[in-house]
Amino acid sequence: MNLSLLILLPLLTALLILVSKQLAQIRVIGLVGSLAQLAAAGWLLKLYMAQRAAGNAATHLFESNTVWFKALNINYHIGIDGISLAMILLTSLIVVAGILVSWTMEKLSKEYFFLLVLLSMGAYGFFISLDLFTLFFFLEVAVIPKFLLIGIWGSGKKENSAMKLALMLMAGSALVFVGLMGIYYNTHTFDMVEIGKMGISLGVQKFFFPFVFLGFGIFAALFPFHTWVPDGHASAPTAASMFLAGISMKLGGYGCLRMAALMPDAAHSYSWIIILLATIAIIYGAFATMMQTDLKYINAYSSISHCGFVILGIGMLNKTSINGAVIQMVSHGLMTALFFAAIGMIYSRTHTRMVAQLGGLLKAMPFISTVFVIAGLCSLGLPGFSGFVAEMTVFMGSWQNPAGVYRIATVISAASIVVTAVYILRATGKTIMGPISDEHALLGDATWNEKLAAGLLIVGILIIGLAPFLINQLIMPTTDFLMINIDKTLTLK
Amino acid sequence: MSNYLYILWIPLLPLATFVVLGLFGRKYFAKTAGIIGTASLLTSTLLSFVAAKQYFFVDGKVNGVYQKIIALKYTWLQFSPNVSIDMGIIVDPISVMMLIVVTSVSLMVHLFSLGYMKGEERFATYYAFLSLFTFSMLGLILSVNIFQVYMFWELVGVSSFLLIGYYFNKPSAVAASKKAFIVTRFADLGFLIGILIIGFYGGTLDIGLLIEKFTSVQSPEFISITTASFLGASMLTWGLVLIFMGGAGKSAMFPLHIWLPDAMEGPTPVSALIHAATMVVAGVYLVARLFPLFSMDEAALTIVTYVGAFSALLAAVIACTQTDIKRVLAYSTMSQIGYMMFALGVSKNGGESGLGFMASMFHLFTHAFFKSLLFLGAGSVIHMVHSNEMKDMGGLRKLMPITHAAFLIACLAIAGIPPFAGFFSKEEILTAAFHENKLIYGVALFTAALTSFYMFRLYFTIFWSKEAAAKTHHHDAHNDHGEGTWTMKLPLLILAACAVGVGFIPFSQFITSDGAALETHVDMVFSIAPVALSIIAILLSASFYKSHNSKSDKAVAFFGGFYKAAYKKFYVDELYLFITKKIVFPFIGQPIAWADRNIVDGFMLLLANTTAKISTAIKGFQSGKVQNYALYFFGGVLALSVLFIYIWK
Amino acid sequence: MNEIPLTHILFVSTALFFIGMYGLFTRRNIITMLMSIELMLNSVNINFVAFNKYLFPDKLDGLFFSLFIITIAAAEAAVAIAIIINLYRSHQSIDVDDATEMKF
Amino acid sequence: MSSTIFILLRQELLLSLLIFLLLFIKIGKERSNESILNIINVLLFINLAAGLFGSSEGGAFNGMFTTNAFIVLEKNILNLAMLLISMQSYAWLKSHKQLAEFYLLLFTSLLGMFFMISSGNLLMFYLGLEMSTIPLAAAANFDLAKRKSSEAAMKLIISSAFSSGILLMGISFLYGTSGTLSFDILTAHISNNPMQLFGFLLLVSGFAFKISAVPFHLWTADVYEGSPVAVTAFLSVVSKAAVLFTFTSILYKVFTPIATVWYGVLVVLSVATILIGNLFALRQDNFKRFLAFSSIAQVGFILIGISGSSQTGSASLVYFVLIYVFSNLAAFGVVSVVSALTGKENISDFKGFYKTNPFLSWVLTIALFSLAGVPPTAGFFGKLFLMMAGAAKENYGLITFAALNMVISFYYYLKVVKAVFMDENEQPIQKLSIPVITKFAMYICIAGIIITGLASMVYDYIYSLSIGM
Repeated sequence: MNLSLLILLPLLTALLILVSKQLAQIRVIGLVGSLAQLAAAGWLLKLYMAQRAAGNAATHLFESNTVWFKALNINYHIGIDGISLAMILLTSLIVVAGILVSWTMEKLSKEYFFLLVLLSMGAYGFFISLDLFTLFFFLEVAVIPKFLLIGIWGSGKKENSAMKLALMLMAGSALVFVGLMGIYYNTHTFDMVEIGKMGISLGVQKFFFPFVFLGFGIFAALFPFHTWVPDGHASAPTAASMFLAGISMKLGGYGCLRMAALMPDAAHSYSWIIILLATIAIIYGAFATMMQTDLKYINAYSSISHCGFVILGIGMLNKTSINGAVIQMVSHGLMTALFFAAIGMIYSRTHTRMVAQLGGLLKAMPFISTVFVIAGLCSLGLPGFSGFVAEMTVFMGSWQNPAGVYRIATVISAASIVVTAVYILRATGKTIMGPISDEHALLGDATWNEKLAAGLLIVGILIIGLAPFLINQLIMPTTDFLMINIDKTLTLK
Repeated sequence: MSNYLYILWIPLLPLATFVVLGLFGRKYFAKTAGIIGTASLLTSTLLSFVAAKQYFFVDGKVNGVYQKIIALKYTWLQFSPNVSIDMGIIVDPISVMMLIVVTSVSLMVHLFSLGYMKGEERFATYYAFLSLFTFSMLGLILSVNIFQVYMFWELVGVSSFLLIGYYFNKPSAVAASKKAFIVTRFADLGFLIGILIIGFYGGTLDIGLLIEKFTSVQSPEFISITTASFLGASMLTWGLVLIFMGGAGKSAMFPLHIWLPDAMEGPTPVSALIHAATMVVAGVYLVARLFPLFSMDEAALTIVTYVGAFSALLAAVIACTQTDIKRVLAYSTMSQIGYMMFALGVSKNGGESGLGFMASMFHLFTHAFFKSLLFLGAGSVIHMVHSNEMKDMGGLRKLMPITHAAFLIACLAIAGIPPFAGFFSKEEILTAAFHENKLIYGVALFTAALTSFYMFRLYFTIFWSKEAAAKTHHHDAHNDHGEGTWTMKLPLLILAACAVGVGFIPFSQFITSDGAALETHVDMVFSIAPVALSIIAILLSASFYKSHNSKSDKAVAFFGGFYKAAYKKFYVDELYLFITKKIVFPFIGQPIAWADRNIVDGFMLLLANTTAKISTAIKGFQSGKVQNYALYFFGGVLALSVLFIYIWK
Repeated sequence: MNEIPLTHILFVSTALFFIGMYGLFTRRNIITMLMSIELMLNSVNINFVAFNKYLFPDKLDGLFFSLFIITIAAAEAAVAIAIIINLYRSHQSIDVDDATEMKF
Repeated sequence: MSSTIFILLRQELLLSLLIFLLLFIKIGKERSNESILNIINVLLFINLAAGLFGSSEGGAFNGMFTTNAFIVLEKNILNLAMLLISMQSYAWLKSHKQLAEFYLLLFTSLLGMFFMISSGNLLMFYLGLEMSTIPLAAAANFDLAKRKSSEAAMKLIISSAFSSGILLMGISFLYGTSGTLSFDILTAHISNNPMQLFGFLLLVSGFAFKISAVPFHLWTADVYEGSPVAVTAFLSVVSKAAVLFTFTSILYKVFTPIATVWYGVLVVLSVATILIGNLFALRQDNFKRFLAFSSIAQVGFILIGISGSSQTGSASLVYFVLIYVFSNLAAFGVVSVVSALTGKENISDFKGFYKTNPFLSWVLTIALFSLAGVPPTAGFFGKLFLMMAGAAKENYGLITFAALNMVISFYYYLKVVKAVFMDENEQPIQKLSIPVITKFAMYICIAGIIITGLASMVYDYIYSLSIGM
């Protein structure tokens, strides 16, 4: 299967949306398009598994390499391995859900759906590209739609949030760019596979790793560059928050992982900083969440804490922990998207996100409340949901790190699950349980599209939560390969 | 030996019930949910009895020793080549015993709830949650892998959370459910880290393998874990103590017990199931399951012993002062579990010295029945009086004879009066304690006396002490559902029968630390002391509470401050509140939240603002005067010349 | 008669150049400023001629160059004067400080 | 022989022909502005087309005039820009009395630029330079009635006269030290003796003035603000591009021996230019002034690209200029339409613009994104390739600085987008009816912005023609 399809489908959808006229038409096109993406992703998974089963041990499947800018040795080199495939699946799932929850978007609906689809295109492109320049290209493609989505359709102090988000992310990609330049002029190629083969000299790695890692780290809400997350998520319209937390923060995590695999020596020598920052992010994010009163802020801050696990997993640099990081990315994507969807549903009915003003919603809207609770339980890592699998894998992995001091980091991070329980239960207890106010008692429950969206995400969460061996089966071989790369240099030193 | 595979259905049936009722309950089974739940559970109960029969009497025993049989094992999540979470079913004496306990008690509760919860709006949901709990509890006891234990452990916690918070629009219930979950969650943190430690050194998470590796003193794993130490204690101690912390959380051992009394906010049958018979003994079960490991580490066992003993005493004292009947029962539960704990603590692994282990399991077994009986009895009392407070009750023995009888039997059982079940199990415990540790024995004895005192205090105030009766009578005239439906009476009768009967089971033949049968004999001389004490205590409370008089008030006055402290549960709750509300929130949460807005984010803003400031500061550069432009031009020329002709050439 | 060394001439031209520049920086009247620019250009002319005459007498590049400079200076002046006239129309003055509407 | 000259100089000749034609039109019988404009645009199109056919290599007037495929390409780009400008200023010129003069001035200046680009000799270069500058000063004053216009013209003529004085001084020193004016011979004599260096630096400052690099940029903003939009567009795109082309080729061809020196000069200039340009652009409200400063910042990036002093460098320069033509002219197109029809030129006037004029808003937005260097617009590639060229010198401090400054520039471009899309406004600019031809021009620009970037053959083609040093 030609991977470019993953870019062409959204592109086509976007163009169709541009030419279509009224809302009904637009959203149908959007839905069909996103479903097509989902189907494509699913089909891709099937093919991928078939290939692997057939014993195709190549690191990347469905590879295709076409020269783009010949003069600069820039190639449109695409291909997927288990990790990117997992990300692609995540993206496609969230896109469908996002389209569904914004079904009744009246204001400038054409532009809205257009931008959503564009954003998804950027994500797909990012995940499939094996050429650093292409990677960077798609990374930035995904930035501007966010700005517009938040700025135009957002709520609260949307302009500032949009500006802050755009600028911080741009700063991130600026750093990434410098790093890429460094890599390019020391290897004379942007091709990740080739670079992986030839390796980069230690000095170069040491100098440029901080650039790229920090750059991608900003996308992944690495402490202390996470401040765009709360405002951005809180101001964004529902679908946009879902995309932001569900997809675009994953761009960062994915990038960090790739960079760590690309410059393993540097990753090893800087791992203590990474772990430190991640640990701070985890516990700090958790405590900050505990103090929030706005549902969206609660989820945004908890995202900081959860993405900390991703970084932690990467920083620990062993197979299990990296597995955990990847699972956590997928899991957090689904979970947080679900959470934002639920919050959006509540907000669209009650017109408030303030915990204090809500209560007893379970009486009025049982379905939405159940969704909310499920999202909450998943985020506090309840067995049976994806969160548990991810976090436990990270813990197991990070405990295996030979350096004993890092166990302290692990313990601290593990402690965050208690804090998580506190704020999740606080939010649930105040909004879902307790006495309900009279005007809320009359509100209706979820509509079919919302139910469908939530259902999709929950299914995703449950699949990982109940049958983690499936996703493991997908990711493991890839991590194995990454580890070969990472450990090799360890012995070499 | 996979001919135990059918055991798989025992947990799966409740799970299926949960899924069905959870998804379609509200719509389709609003009325019939109870029947469905009970039916499916009845099946599992029968299955577990079949399993017990097969195991204990057919093929469990191989040359005199009951085997640990792994009926099923499936790798659920692979961490690394030999570290993985496996889902499986272990069949060994304690797990089978627990199967019996859980399913039958749960069945009783299901039955009882049919009447008790009749007409509830979320009837189906209630049964869904009950099934979820039963499933998780069964999964927990069948675990082969320590991480499997942890998972079901969490699930048990959450289902208890859901059931406590069943009356979700009652703030106190919500608060209680939150408290229960968070406290146990905190304990589970310890459990998790313990698992990480043990799993790391053991190189596996499989309980069987762990035991294998850590019980042989020469094995490299054992050496490495005992040599590695942190803050003076060996890693083994750390691991086990942390795991025990998890157990203490679930089993409401001091100081993690504070959630249990509040948990009584849930529907009474739930309390009977979760907070009396099954979930709260999970901690005991955990220690028992890992007992071979614990037995390798003296320090850990000592901690278990003293925590257990202290909790038993403390709870008993507090129980004497409470006025809410369910809270009294809750504290008695705590104290009984304390018994089980220290019984384990004083035990050794295998042989004669393994008596404590067997005693603890025995007590767990008997306690399950009479305690759930007590709760159900209390349930039907509350059902009638519509209040938990003792003062609203009295003289009910005429109105509800069956309940009265059942309750009396239960009280006698828990007080350890022969020939009731409690007597036998408690006897074994006392014997074990007597042989191992006199101090503990003393505590146990005193606690036993206290137990019978407060239990009969309860009994008399509910069923005798006259004049409140009139009020109730009158009150009762209006709603004459007497003792409720037969579905509510039947469980009482069955459990009562158990409370009398189970004591005669030759328990030591079946369940011992090493699986080999253990000869125990009830020593009449030895039993004199405890029995006598209990009887004295009963008479005392009779004189206090049988008929309303001022003796009790005198006693209160006599104890004064101590009574007050006990009544206030020794201010442990307040301490916790102080730590969270006065320390964690204002000194950790607030500052971080503030710092994030004002320092971290403020820094970013500062960057932006300084840029803006600079740009305004230098705007004079563009003065609009063409001559200045020319001047700057020339300045530029000079600067370049100086730089590149004299400095950088 | 001994001829004047190149340096003297260069000195003159340089002096002239900076006099012109000084005039440009200080005078307020735009016409005068224009004149001082002419001075600068002329100093350049002197340079060219001098270099040509002293160093490279065999070719006439410098000479031609100065010729062109003169012509272009004339053209420049023409346009400039036109603009200044228009400026006077709109501002009623040819003081450079009156034409500082656009700034910052 | 003579025929070859006609081929070599075909673009110049065509342009001179145009100029004469304009004179005839002027003295001929009265025609309606529309018809004249249409004729001119058609002619311009022919002029552009003519350049595209058949490249030619060689020199004329014994080396004074040299040309090759690359230079032809550069001239074509200028022609294209000229065509676009004239199409976009349709609305403004339609009602203008002296449109013939307007075109006369611009064409003359363009002709001057052509000669400057293909000059093989300092004298020729000087002539071309002046020929391109002086008419512009007049054109800047084209709104005779407006105070600002004449002020702008005055500032332009005075400061450019001053700069050419400096430039000439530099040339004279070069001549004095080498004894020649022709580039080929000059190269041999270039060394770093102080006098020559001084001459070189004076020359560079002359260039820096024309491309408005800091600190020689101060005239830019005022002139841009004052002059009519069309002239501003011409200044900011065409004249700047022409000078940049010349500057690069002279640096690469002539001053090769002192490459290290001018690398340093370029670094210093670019750092100053990017920083100051950005800082000033932050505060602007007048759209033309804003674009002026933003274009100053752009020049800073261009200088980084040039400093790479490789084939990539010159290729990226031309590539970027091509993109810059599209994006900047798209922006100016919108501004010129708006100012021609409503007289509003302030960013604050554009609040709520999207509600009334979605098409123009999108054009403006895409243009600004391209200027900011956001994918998938071509600006992204342009800017990145410039930086890549600069990074070839492995001077990562510079690259980091530039990359971070991109963030600042991002801020002010997004501020405009924010105004257009997000800000509320009681009386936004009313719905405008855009002349078809202008709309067409905008479509061309948008197409250019999209295609030039994604279709790599454009860059590869330019690269194949370009020469390093």
